[in-house]
Amino acid sequence: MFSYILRRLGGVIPTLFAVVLISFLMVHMTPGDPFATERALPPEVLKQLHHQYHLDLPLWQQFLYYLDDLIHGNLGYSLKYQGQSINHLVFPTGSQGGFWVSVQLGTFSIIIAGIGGIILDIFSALTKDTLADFIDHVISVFCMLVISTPIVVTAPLSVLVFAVFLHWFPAGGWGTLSDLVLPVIILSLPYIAVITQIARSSLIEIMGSPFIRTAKAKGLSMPRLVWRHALKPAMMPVVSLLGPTVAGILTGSVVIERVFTIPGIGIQMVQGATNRDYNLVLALVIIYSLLVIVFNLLVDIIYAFLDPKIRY
Amino acid sequence: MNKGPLLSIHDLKVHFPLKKSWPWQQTQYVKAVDEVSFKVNQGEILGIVGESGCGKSTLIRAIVGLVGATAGSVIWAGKDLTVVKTKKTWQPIRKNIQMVFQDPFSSLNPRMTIGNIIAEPLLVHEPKLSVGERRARVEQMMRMVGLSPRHINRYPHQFSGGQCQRAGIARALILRPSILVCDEPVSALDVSIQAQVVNLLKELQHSLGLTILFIAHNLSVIKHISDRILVMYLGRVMEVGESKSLCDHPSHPYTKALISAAPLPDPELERNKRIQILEGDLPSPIHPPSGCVFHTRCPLADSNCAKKKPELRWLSETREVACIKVEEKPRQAA
Amino acid sequence: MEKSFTLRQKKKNAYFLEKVATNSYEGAFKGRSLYYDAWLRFKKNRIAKFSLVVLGLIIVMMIVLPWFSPYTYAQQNLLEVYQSPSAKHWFGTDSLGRDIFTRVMIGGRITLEIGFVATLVSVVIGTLVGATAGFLGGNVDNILMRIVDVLYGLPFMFFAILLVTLFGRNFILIFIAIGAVVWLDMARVVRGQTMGLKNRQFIEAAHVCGVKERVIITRHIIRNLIGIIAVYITLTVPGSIMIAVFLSFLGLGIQPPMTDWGGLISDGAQVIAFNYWWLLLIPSSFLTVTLLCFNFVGNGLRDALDPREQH
Amino acid sequence: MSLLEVNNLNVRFKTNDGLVHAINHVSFSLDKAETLGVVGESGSGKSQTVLALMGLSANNALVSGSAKLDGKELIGIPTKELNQIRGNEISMIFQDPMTSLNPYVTIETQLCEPMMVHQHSTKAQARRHAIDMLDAVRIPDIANRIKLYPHELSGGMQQRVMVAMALMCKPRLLIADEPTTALDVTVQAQLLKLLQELQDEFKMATILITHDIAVVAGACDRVMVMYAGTTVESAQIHDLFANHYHPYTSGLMTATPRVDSAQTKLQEITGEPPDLSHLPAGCAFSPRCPRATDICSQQHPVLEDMHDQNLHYVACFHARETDNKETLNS
Repeated sequence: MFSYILRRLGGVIPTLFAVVLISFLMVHMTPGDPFATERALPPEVLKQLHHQYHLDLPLWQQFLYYLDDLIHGNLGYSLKYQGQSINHLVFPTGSQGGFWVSVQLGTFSIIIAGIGGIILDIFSALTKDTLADFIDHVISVFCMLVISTPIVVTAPLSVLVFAVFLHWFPAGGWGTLSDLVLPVIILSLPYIAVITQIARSSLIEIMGSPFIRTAKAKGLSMPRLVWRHALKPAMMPVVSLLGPTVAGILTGSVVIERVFTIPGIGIQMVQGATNRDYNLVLALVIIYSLLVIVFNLLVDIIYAFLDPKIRY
Repeated sequence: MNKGPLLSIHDLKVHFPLKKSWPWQQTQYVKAVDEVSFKVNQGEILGIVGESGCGKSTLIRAIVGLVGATAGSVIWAGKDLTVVKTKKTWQPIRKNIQMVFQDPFSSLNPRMTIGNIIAEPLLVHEPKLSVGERRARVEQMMRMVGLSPRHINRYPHQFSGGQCQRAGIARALILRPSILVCDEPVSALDVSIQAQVVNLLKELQHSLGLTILFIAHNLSVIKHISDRILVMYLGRVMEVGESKSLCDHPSHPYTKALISAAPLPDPELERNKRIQILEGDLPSPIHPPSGCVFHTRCPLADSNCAKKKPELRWLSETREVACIKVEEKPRQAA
Repeated sequence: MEKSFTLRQKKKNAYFLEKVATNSYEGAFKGRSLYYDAWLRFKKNRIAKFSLVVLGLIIVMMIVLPWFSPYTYAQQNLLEVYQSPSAKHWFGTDSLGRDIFTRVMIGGRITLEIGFVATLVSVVIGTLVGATAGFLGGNVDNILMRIVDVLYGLPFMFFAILLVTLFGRNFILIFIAIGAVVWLDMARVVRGQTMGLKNRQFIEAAHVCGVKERVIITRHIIRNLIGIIAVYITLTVPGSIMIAVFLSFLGLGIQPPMTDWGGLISDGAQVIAFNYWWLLLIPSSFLTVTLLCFNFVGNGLRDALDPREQH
Repeated sequence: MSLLEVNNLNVRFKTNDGLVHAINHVSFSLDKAETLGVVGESGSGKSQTVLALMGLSANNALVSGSAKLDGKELIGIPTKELNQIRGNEISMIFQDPMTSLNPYVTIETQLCEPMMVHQHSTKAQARRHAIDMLDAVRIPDIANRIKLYPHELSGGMQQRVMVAMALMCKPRLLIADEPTTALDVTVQAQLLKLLQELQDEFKMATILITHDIAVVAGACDRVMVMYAGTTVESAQIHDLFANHYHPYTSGLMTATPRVDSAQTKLQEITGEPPDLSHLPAGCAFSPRCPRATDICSQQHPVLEDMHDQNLHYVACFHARETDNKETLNS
């Protein structure tokens, strides 16, 4: 097991390196000078700036400088807000927003998606082909509907219904618990549906497997059967789905932050993109990738722990 | 029927490398087939019997070229099949060595009609045939294996397992090969259907003068169909002999155990016979036991068995055995 | 005695075959291929059939209706801003007095185009990579799948945003960004199926018959892959549309005044506080109905091709 | 009074292609400590019969009829009541040990479960008993193996674990559904011997299901032959092998190759088993039967006792006519 974790860790480093390299190259291959913006700067100032940002060096040396900065936790300087370090934007002092806001939003959503999905799938799978068949049907239709409605639609729609018409929740902002409700539910909704669908078919398959028949033949009660024998194997596909779910929720959080005006890094990403603030977008891409990669690694390790057949 | 060997296999080895978890580890090999030598005579049915994991499937896959041999040779018509590399030189060999597979459903492409499946070898080897001629050949073949030619446009899922196996046999025989290799063709079938297929193969062997290599894990089936039997254990040959004499008077302790374990459909005999129970499990083919691979489970084994690999040696004119504990003369009495 | 008995049995056998042949309840000797069976099953699925019809209607609408509209998508009329739906403007107007009906139709064209083209690109790349990896196996498979795994572990949407940041909003870039995301799924699925097929004995049988590698791929592998590829095409189109809509919503997609559904929804979302509901609801409903239909058709196809899933 | 009485058991499956008649009017009884062999080819309903007894039929099955264990009805009772019987008074071993054991749960937990559920024993008690049982099924090195997962054992060992698990609560009836089909012959011999020894030791009745009539010959007291969901013949073991009256039974005997016979040609049964959703009118075996006459394709034969005392039942219109000839031939 230790060797397995080590090997997976070894796999993460080249991936991360590739991410940094590719995005760095993309940024630096773009034609044009980042400082050649609206007003022309005097040549000596430009030279001074170029020197400050190592832009006068060959590309590979620039990359090494960048890498060195990254390793020391320095994300570089914003081009739009000149002189401001990106660290300061992403990890602001005090609770003004940034990285931790986005992480909170994502974490809550993942938890809700996981719990909601598993509960719905158990109801759905166990009522299939029984007298309470309608529960399965309702859940299936719900899933289909939710999966087919992008977050881009549900987020503004929920504001329209629950904030503008009903005044149940605030239309935006961050800080209080009621601020959290709509964004977290809307963000987790599609993943509740995806998890339900996957887990439902997996649970149905497991419930029909020979080893469940054996357990039934031992005279186990239904709750014990599901809890002790069926749930763990049925959840394995869900665990392997968690990686893509995290990536999806992080992506979705960009939309959510925009619609609900939540001061996370998603909104900075969009602003950076519209302002063509390369350095900021580059830094945020690296942060997001790091989050996804680390989470995928965790998921892999959890999977290996859960599956007795994986013994490295 | 002894017209000399048609196919001879010398010291054939098939080893599969195992996946390494670290690059600096030494590669380990699964020794699926290890130093196997035997001859197949013209016009005979040679049965190869052994339990799962004994390498019998790998052995015949190496013979037909589906699996590369690690060492050794397979000589057919003066050519060594293990060194034939190019497609061109393979084609005439392919035409003469055909194969029937174990799973009747999986061995037929579910998207093709039975007619097209049976005709496929013709497309490759006799591309000049007209559509009508090809159809006539297919229909004739279908009749020969007991399928109604009226079903030529049906798909495999519209047939039963036994019928699919007949189609598999038709496909293998449409080129009129001289050697037919059968990989457990009846193990997926019910007893009544199994008897049909076994009889069909025997009849076809008679009427077409085929040489058949027949694999099964069921010794009773093997005994019924084959002229000679080869017994394998853990990638090695234990005993080779004439079918009837081998089953009635086995020499090798493993053959004895196999025969005693085969249940008899007769309550009196079955209850009174002495079963040679083999203790323990099959050893791993990655680290086979030293010396004789069977010594860990052999009732006769002593310290010598673990030291030296027993060679396959002639016991009598028709019997070869790989065991140092067996005396020269098999007891031919009874 | 024994001989006569076997003869009798032979006769019986022949008789039996004839009897089975004549009694066959599946309509005589016509072969029914698995694809035909699947089509029959699909036709029995009412939701999927209905969705297919609705989808056809939507596509025809998008193509035909803009020709008959008296407005163009960019035509502004500052005297008629924020008009709710009426006889004159079926779907109302927006902040610049543009006719929403025309814009929804034109935007739909763009959205569907993006969906189909991106799917086509991803199917070609995904199938090639997946089939190659699955069929060749070994090191080729290892390398290709390592690449796919690495790409899979990345939040691709953010790279798409980076791309747009660097090169500006560009139609082709959007295709590339979307294609890059969706081909991975395709490649994985096709590889898995190919590996499964490769282990089936009919492939071994074809090798033993001396069938050429190229023919094995076309005759045996591709023919068995068509079903799963069809399913994935219908499921990839809505996936690509979702990504396109996402980018447009963030203002990183199509440039105004041209628009797509994502852009329209984004416009609508910005004014929800003022209760201009039609600006949000109408494009949203078109988008959702289209995606729903694609998903229903895709699931219907999958159930039809894989009868185990049913019941 | 016999331990198990099965009366007119029927199982139908609702499918898209109509009703599948998996079991039709099956009746049999089983005495204490008796071994009944059920023989038949795939689709003959032998497994479905016992699954119906255990309440394990698939969701789309319609089960009717009666099965009484010591006078207590098993068919149609609530799952809760059934759960007190299965695993406790009746237990079952399945065909493929690899898939029949839960790959995610240790052997120890799976073994202890029946005792903890039915006898409310503590984990420690159950574990002690589990170790005794593993010893009884002759698994070497038990202490080190009890914490393993099923895939870490060989097929033969897995099947022994299944047997140990089935015997945890000392059941009165053990049902073994093709317990050796997935195993090699030498392992099969080990396991059959073990089962016999355990049966003597635990004094339980056994139903042994198999497709191999030769397995039955060694292990059973009585045999029931099934074809297309019906019982075609049922008799004491020695009686059946000496005189079989049903042409299907004779066909099975002659079609089974034997390692000790000199004969090289197998007698085959022509044709194919019928489609269970389109059973032929009359006797299901009639299309393949060498003795079939008009009556066979029109009426269902019923099980009749051939001799008055020795309980040899046959369902064939021509059973008596061929009585002498068959006896002479075999």
